[in-house]
Amino acid sequence: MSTIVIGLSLSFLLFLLAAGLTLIFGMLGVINFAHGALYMLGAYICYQIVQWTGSFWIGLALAPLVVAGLGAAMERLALKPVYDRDHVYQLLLTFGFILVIEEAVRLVWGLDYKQVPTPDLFSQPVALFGSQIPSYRLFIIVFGAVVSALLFLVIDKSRYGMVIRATSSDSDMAETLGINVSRVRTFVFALGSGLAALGGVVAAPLVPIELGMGFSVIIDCFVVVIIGGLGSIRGAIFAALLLGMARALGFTYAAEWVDLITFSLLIVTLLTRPAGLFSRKGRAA
Amino acid sequence: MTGGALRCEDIQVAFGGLKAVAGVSFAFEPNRLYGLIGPNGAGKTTLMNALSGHATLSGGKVFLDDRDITRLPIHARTRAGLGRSFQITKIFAGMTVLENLELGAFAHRHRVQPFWLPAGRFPRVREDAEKVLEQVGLASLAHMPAENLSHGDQRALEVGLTLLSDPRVLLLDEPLAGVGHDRLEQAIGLIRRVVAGRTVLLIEHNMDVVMQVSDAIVVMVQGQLLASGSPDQVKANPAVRSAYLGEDA
Amino acid sequence: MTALVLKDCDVFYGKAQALHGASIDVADGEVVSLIGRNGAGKSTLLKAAIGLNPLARGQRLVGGVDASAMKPYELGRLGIAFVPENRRIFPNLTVEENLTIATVMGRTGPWTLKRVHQLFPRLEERRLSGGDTLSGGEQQMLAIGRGLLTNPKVLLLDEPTEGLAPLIVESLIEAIRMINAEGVAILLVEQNLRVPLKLAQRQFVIDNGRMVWSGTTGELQANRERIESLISV
Amino acid sequence: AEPADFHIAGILAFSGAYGIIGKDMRQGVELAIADRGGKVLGKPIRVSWEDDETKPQPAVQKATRLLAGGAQMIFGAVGSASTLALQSLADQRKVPLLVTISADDKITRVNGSRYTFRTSNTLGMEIRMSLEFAKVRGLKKIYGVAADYQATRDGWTMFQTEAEKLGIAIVGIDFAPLGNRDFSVIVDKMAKSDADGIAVFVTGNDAVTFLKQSGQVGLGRTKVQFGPVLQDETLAAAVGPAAVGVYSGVRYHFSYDSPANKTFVAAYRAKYGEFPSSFAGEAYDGISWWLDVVEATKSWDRERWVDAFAASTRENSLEGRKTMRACDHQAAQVGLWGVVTEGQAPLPPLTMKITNVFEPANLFDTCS
Amino acid sequence: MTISSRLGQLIMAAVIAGMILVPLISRSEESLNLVSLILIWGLFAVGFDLIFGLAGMLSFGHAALFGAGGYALTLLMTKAGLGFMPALAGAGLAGAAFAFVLSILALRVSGLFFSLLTLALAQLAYILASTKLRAFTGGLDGLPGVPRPELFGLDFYDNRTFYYFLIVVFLVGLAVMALLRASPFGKALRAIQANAVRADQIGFNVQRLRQCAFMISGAYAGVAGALLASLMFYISPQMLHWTTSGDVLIMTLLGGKGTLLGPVLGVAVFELLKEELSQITQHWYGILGLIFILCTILLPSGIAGLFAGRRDKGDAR
Ligand SMILES: Nc1ncnc2c1ncn2[C@@H]1O[C@H](COP(=O)(O)OP(=O)(O)OP(=O)(O)O)[C@@H](O)[C@H]1O
Ligand SMILES: Nc1ncnc2c1ncn2[C@@H]1O[C@H](COP(=O)(O)OP(=O)(O)OP(=O)(O)O)[C@@H](O)[C@H]1O
Ligand SMILES: [Mg+2]
Ligand SMILES: [Mg+2]
Repeated sequence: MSTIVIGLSLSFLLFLLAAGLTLIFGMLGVINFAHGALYMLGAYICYQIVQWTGSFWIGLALAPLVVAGLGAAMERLALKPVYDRDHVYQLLLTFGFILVIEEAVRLVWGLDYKQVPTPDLFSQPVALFGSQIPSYRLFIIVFGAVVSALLFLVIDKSRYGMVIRATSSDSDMAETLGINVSRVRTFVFALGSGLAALGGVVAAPLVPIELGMGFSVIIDCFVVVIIGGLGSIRGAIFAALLLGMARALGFTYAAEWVDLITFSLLIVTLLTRPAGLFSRKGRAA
Repeated sequence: MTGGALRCEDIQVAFGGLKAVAGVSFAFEPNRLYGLIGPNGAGKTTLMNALSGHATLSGGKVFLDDRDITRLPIHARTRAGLGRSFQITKIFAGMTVLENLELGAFAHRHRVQPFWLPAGRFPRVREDAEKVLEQVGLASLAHMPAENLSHGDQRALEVGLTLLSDPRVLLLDEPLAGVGHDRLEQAIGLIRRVVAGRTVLLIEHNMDVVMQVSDAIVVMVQGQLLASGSPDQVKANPAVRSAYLGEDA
Repeated sequence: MTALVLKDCDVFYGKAQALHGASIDVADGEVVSLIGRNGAGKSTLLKAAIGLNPLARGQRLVGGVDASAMKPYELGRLGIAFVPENRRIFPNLTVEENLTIATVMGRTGPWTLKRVHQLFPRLEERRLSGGDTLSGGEQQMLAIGRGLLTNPKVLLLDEPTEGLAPLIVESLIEAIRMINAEGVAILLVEQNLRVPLKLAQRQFVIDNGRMVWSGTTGELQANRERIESLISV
Repeated sequence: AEPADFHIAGILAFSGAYGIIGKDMRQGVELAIADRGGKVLGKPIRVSWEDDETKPQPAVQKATRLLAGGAQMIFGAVGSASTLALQSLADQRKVPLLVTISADDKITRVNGSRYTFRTSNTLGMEIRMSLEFAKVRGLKKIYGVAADYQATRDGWTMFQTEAEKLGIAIVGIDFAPLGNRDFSVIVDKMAKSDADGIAVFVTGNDAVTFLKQSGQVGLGRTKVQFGPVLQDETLAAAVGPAAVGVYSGVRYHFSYDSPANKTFVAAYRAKYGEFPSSFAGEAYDGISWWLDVVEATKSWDRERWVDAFAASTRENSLEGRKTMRACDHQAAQVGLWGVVTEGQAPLPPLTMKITNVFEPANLFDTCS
Repeated sequence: MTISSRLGQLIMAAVIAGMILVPLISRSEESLNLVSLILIWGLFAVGFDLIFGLAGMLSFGHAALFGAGGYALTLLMTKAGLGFMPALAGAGLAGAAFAFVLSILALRVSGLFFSLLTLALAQLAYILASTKLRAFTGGLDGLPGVPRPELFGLDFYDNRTFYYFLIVVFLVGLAVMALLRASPFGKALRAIQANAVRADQIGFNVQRLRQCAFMISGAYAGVAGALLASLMFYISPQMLHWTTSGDVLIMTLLGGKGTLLGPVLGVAVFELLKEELSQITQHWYGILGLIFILCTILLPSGIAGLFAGRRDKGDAR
């Protein structure tokens, strides 16, 4: 039982990490390699806010906003001029972002480890199913569920989502329908960046805060995004659950095989449903 | 050259719950031009996709000259003599019109693409391409990047690419759509000329043209054959009139 | 009052000039048609009207007001609707979403989802299918329906009958008459001359990016041979 | 002809997983050089610092370049993988390689590299310390977690064998992927087990992650957490309060009571305004020893330096007496063991307190 | 091809030739090392661009092919006792063979999914190499002591001699690639990138062509990986990590994809920048990032675009 609860917490953590990536990927067609760097930045800014105010919750509220603002600026200044070009050039661009963000973090906070303590409210474990479950994990489950539900409603179900998807596939046509495409794009990139930072903030009490932290999560994020089907929030939720549970079970019975399990799962998915679990096929001719 | 015989047996193509083609059997006899007509969404393109290998069949068989080609991949069908054009234009963007056509010629002339000589050293390929360029009326645009062509010119290139494989059975999906009023006569002329000695299946909504060029007409409605016969027979068929042509046709 | 005016417009693709000082005007409640051979610049002119092709020189007036510098989305909100030649359906939206997206900018009027469904019953049957699974003709219906749902003041139609079955063409012609009767100005590009001759009050002929003739439909019919010689090879 | 200066190729990690370590080591080395007036053999000492990004490939690449430019020796690297990679380059080019941090036992081995010397701890001796600690502490049942990495796996095997010989039961072991970010399932298994000791054979980021997450269920309240390189002041700062009470081997500590160390700590604090980390201390200690030996040879012949260093003993090292073993070029030395405690200013808020000092005889196999 | 773009090619070739020959003039060992690296990575990038720039297949699995070559050389020489040249050929074969295996799985999908699947497969190979296959790969610590050639009684442990050897291999590789790209085979690959459905329809065996290209590209990667291991005397699974695939992609994009010499130029600029910037400033990392960003915005078709009169024809949108 406790494995399931822990598995759920792993799942929703994974979802929070990957949500921003899948959003930007699916909605703008941009593979944002800088996602991990924005995640790291979120954690660092949260650390700074905790230093100033002593409150994790203010960090949780503000850090994503700050990073979203930065995302908006990045989109306006750098991404906007290259939308019309082959998508692969965006890889070079987002790769550049990583280096610049990392350099900035190094300049501001230096190389040494930072830490964000578990918020007091959730610092004690709770007894559940014969295990001591960290209450912060329970918080992650609830918070992750709320965020995923919100995103699902906004992106997959609402008019905004429709507008965003239309913009991503044919921006010129969308524009003739009265949609301010450049604003939509900025908004999506900002939202995606903010979500990346949100992931960083939520993970901050669990992991060391250091320069490499973003780099190490990016592959996990990709796995979730791929299994779920690019850009599908529903898919990302499902994939995160699948993966979280698989990892929890993996750690229980064969910890050293966990990474292999993860990638095998990914490969099996791609071979059976190449476009991810929640994908739809168009026509070829 | 003689056209091939194309036969389909109980072809079915389904997309989820939708039966786009629901059991079509028909034998296309060699050296005849068949007009395929029917309302929008009747399954004409899908039937053509089934014949050319672009759709996955949920049932049925396709024969070319009595050879079962149901499982043959697309390129192999082309090599076996089956050519087609697409309703939604598919050309090689980023290359000039001439390069587009040269590629068609390379694909046709070489089973294994030569990798030991520069592509410029194949004069016959160039000749083939230039001949078709002339035929479809794009000679003056030979060096224009294909994606910069106007819609109508792209449609012409689309047909040109199909001709290069010199198919015995030719499937044409609305080749005349988008072709300018002024060029229509010329295009009909082209069709008349190239169909000689081939078996042709032509989808077209311009009734004047279809009635004029077809030896026989096949009518599809809701995934099934509604009628077939000579143009006059079909024109007179009341079921066809109400489903497709309208009363004043 | 003129709904839409393009005056002395130059348009370039890279270095190549596609329009040379072309002018056209559509009055309120009028149907105007633009004809010319393949590659003459018809689509280019429509795209210039909706702002997708920037004007290197010249003016665009909407309802008498200068809109030369406006972006496509501003023109769209002003009530100009565009039905493009290659349909440009949003592949990742369902059929119904492809229609409702036209309503997000908030223009209301006589056109509703229901009415579009009446015009093209096929679209109702395929409501929940992905936009990119439709047949060519169905996509054409969808593109037209989408344009109508913006409840435009000016409707730009680029070869709207391409790929449509004869019966549907008839109902489309009826629909265009009806829309026009409701006061919408229409700029129509068609290859099939039958349609513009039926519908349009005035005709413009373009060749090589230049307007070479304009006049009423009656005048066109009177001078048909001369005009056909203008636009054929 | 004598070269114009004594050129050292300093290959350290200034970015990547161990990026934080490079800076401290550099400070230690620069203090050591300043202490001797910046000279050896009468020539100025010049160090070219290069960042290997904690990866072997750049390490080799940059060292190759510096050696091509005439460097007389290599100092570094940080990560064991980088160091192992540098070894074959050093042998190839016949230049000395001085290691003061990488702990993989393979680096110094009998009949190993003639040109490589290590003045700092080996992982093996730190694992022995863990064992000694388990014994002294009277632990009965141990649950372990180790990184899925050759050196830690070998270390664990040795630990398990020796522990079982001592009558300590091993009730569980999990090998977690290197760079693992979630230990919660493993922590849960540990919490449910009846172990009284938790042996943590991971280090760096993984150690921080483990302790943060085990802290959230209060694992340390009922069981003793310890490991060979589990904590120091830097890592404890990253863990936060949950680090208190965790035991770990300590490579070097500023509180160690020796005259040389007192002087060094004072000088270091005066220069950099902080306590020297174990990386700074080990680097200072190693390079000072090496330069003294080089000075004593009065020669520019690298072979002479190598021979001399292989036979040297340093009586007044920061950690007392250190002996360079000619058989494997590993410095035999005492082993420090400590626990994380809350520190009073000017000490860091979380600071190691040395609880045990183990004698070299218990930590090193004899070699011939 | 226009006259001006041909001139551009010439200038570009001259620039690269100049760069490669610098060590002859400067006699500095440092530039020797740098240029050796450029030659090896250049070979890798040239092979990579065959499928990326021409066929439009973005492989994120090239790290595995690169690593496979490196390990093949190392193991063939140290364990099987082969000579250097046979082992180098073996490395090329290993790269091609590994590409073949990858292609069986990855070519079932196309576009972005191809990239993702190759990424996943290569990461799997990386994880296996660094954990489960320690006995062969040395685990994360890698294997030091990768040998160099012993040919014609020359001392290839001398960096200069090895550099001459690299030049020969590089030029042969470049010439072969130039021919491949200009041949009908190369044209067919471009066609596949431009419109795979149409290419299939006119009779190209698209899957087969893709597979061939992938294997050729794999052979280049394998040889380059082997040479790098030999240059460094060292190999580790780090070579198989996805970041290696990322590096070669970045270099290719920087230089200009879809051109013969662009990728080489990209490699050279990338390595030079890294080398020079890191000597000038501690903040080279961030500056490099800024340069990438500016290059993307200002140079629509990479550095090679500066030399070409117009957009490379194969560089389709
Ligand atoms: N890949 C697909 N997925 C789902 N539905 C499809 C797919 N391809 C075709 N359809 C549906 O099958 C039906 C038949 O389509 P098809 O393209 O064959 O029509 P058509 O007869 O060619 O019509 P048109 O004259 O408009 O081109 C249409 O309703 C279409 O929406
Ligand atoms: N994206 C583009 N880039 C460069 N040139 C273009 C582009 N689009 C069109 N052109 C050129 O502009 C000219 C006018 O094209 P346009 O599409 O306006 O023609 P059209 O009159 O609509 O023809 P059709 O009847 O074939 O649709 C043509 O010469 C065409 O080649
Ligand atoms: Mg059709
Ligand atoms: Mg047009």
